Amino acid sequence: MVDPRTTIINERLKRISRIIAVSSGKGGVGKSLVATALALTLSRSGCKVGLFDLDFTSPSTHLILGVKDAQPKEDKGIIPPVVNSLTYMSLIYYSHDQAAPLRGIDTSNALIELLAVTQWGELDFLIIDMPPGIGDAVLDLIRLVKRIEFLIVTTPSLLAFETVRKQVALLQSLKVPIIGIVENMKMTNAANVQDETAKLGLKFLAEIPYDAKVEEAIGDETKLLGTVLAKKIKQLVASNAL
Amino acid sequence: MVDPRTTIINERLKRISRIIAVSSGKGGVGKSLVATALALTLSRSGCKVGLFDLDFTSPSTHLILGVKDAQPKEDKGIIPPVVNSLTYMSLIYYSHDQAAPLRGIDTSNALIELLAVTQWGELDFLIIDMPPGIGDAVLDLIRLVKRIEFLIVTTPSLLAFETVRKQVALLQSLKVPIIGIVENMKMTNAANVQDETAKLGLKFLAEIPYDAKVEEAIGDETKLLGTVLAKKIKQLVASNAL
Amino acid sequence: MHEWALAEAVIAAAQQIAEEEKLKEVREVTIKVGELQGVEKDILQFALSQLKPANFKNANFHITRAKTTLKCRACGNTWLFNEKKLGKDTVEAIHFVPEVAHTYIKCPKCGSPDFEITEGRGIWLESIKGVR
Amino acid sequence: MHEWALAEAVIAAAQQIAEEEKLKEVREVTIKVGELQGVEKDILQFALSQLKPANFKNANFHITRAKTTLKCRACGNTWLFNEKKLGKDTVEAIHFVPEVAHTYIKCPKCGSPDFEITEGRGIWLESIKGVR
Ligand SMILES: Nc1ncnc2c1ncn2[C@@H]1O[C@H](COP(=O)(O)OP(=O)(O)O)[C@@H](O)[C@H]1O
Ligand SMILES: Nc1ncnc2c1ncn2[C@@H]1O[C@H](COP(=O)(O)OP(=O)(O)O)[C@@H](O)[C@H]1O
Ligand SMILES: [Mg+2]
Ligand SMILES: [Mg+2]
Ligand SMILES: [Mg+2]
Ligand SMILES: [Mg+2]
Ligand code: NI
Ligand code: NI
Ligand SMILES: [Zn+2]
Ligand SMILES: [Zn+2]
Repeated sequence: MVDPRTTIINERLKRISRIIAVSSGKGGVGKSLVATALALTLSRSGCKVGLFDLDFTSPSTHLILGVKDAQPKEDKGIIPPVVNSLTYMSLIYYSHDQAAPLRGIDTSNALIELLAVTQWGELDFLIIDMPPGIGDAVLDLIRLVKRIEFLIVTTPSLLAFETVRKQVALLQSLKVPIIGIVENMKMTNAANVQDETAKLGLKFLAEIPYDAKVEEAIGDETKLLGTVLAKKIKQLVASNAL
Repeated sequence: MVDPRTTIINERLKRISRIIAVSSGKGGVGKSLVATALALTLSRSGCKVGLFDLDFTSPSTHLILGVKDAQPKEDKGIIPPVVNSLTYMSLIYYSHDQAAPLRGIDTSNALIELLAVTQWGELDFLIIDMPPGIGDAVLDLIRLVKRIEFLIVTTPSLLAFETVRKQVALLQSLKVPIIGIVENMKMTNAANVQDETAKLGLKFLAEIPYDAKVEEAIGDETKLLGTVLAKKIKQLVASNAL
Repeated sequence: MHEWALAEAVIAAAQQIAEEEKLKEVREVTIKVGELQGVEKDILQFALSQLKPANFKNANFHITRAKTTLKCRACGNTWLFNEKKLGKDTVEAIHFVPEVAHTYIKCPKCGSPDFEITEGRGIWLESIKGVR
Repeated sequence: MHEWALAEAVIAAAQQIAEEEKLKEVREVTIKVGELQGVEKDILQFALSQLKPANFKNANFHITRAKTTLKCRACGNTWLFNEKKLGKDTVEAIHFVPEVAHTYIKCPKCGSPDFEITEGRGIWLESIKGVR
């Protein structure tokens, strides 16, 4: 008995130039906001961009984008709708606003299913918003998506950085490319994370201050692109550090 | 072939008066800090308290407590060491400061193993620091620990509260007791979470302001107990709302 | 019609096995589709016939259907999935991602959504026959 | 010596099955211990003999050891666990919580810690015989 789905995944993704998982060992560091702002910014800069919400048990990007009643089309696979100029995929099309109490094995299966049947078409970037931690979703992307790259988000907190350190060790030992580290929700100008990032041999991509306007911007693309968070992401994109 | 471990779990926990999982659909809302402060406060108030870190892939409570080189004893099971007056259990005794890249099935197995062999002794409270989300750890506690109660942590953010709403729906549908909701890292005095908590038929337990001193207090019990966060938890304990 | 994407996966996997087993020509491919996902046999059969590569031109695709067995992790109860008890939208959602069953289906005995799909989830390649 | 706690679990589970199967007396309990966890057979045997409830007084405990097979999810490689390749502390950590194997062991072919413990993880109750 062979599961045929995994065989087709890299074929499905082959017309996508770069596949970036926005990830962190830690929850609540701003992965979803950074992933969404990054996707929108790349799209505004003229790229074709997809956004894939892989945080199945607590999806957030549909709230950040203010997705209303978009639904994929079925045609030789699943064709994700375009939402705010992004080719947007999320489990919420199927679980709606209800809880999806999935174990790791279910997360893994749902992820494989969506990678096997989603027709992304041609994209310059596919941005993947990851769940926290180094569990099934991270391990599956590493084993199944040949060209996966990680962009890691942390906060200045020791609690966040220590889990990021473990995640980096894991990725480096497997030679999985890490684009670099984004430090989010800075409130002071301590340089610890910057220093530690250098020690890990990684690029420090951006520091994003805590910005009270972020919360008001949830659900409103224009407001979101006006936040300091989005401006820092724009600088990152413009700097070609990606 | 029968896995004998699950049969003994409630026997192992029977001399514990109350078992409280500090949980949230969302990551980074302060579960670990609230769980640790709650455990320390209950202990200071004269109770015998255990703290069990169930966030196996990104454990934090050992950093918050500043655990150095405590190690369990082996005697008719595993006897957790007493750290800062808490009977303290964590996977870090075995994974040390290295990454534990566990899938859901591994998390589930490790959790069952530790519940089956840990000799907690007599406790008034066992506080469990949960990983984010509603995956294996939440589902296993619900099915295996008869007397489990949930204390739910959120932030004022819509992104946090919407996942909490889903978690509450799940727990309520299964008639799992929810002690109430703690709102952490408040920066304004909006009452949304309080209102929504009432609509869900739940007790609003505490609102904890954002407190820059929390970060400096990591690793130092005395400092931690001096934070506003700890003071709010003390009020909660004193109010008998638990 | 997303059956087409699944058919492509089946062909790709069968092709890979044919190469590993050094089959010059594939004659028979047996596929099991689980009731849970509700894959349409006719559509799948049609898609497979359209997608056949050269070394599959004489291949027959046998598609068998498997009942879906669900087993509750909370109480141990085992039961059969019955799509007639669900609304059309729910059946369609499960058709695309079988795991959302955990959102819509509860154990009939204890109400838990924490069940295992022990059999009949999605689509499986059961066997492949051919000549070297 | 945490084997004692595992022995208690075995007795509790065996007792539960005996009740379900209405056995008045249990005569034989077969237990499988996986190499990965490295449970000491003698200690387990001793603990079981000490913990026997009345209806187990004539029961024999057969303990068999199973090799541990690990299967890499990344590259498909299958290999046997060999504790001699690991340090004493690591073996002890895995003895308490076999899942920390993912911290210390990598697939010898591709280096991934993402493997399945397909056999020989911990302790299993294989069968129980008795009289009604
Ligand atoms: N730069 C920032 N300034 C202010 N709030 C932020 C910032 N980044 C994230 N947040 C807030 O922090 C919380 C966590 O962000 P989120 O993107 O959901 O993190 P994750 O996806 O890592 O869980 C949200 O409530 C969000 O509104
Ligand atoms: N009341 C608070 N004031 C300031 N910072 C806080 C507060 N509560 C938590 N934090 C910080 O927020 C981050 C997340 O807290 P943590 O307890 O690790 O959350 P979780 O366990 O939910 O992931 C940590 O960096 C912590 O220092
Ligand atoms: Mg997120
Ligand atoms: Mg935590
Ligand atoms: Mg159908
Ligand atoms: Mg040994
Ligand atoms: Ni279809
Ligand atoms: Ni032992
Ligand atoms: Zn049930
Ligand atoms: Zn391998």
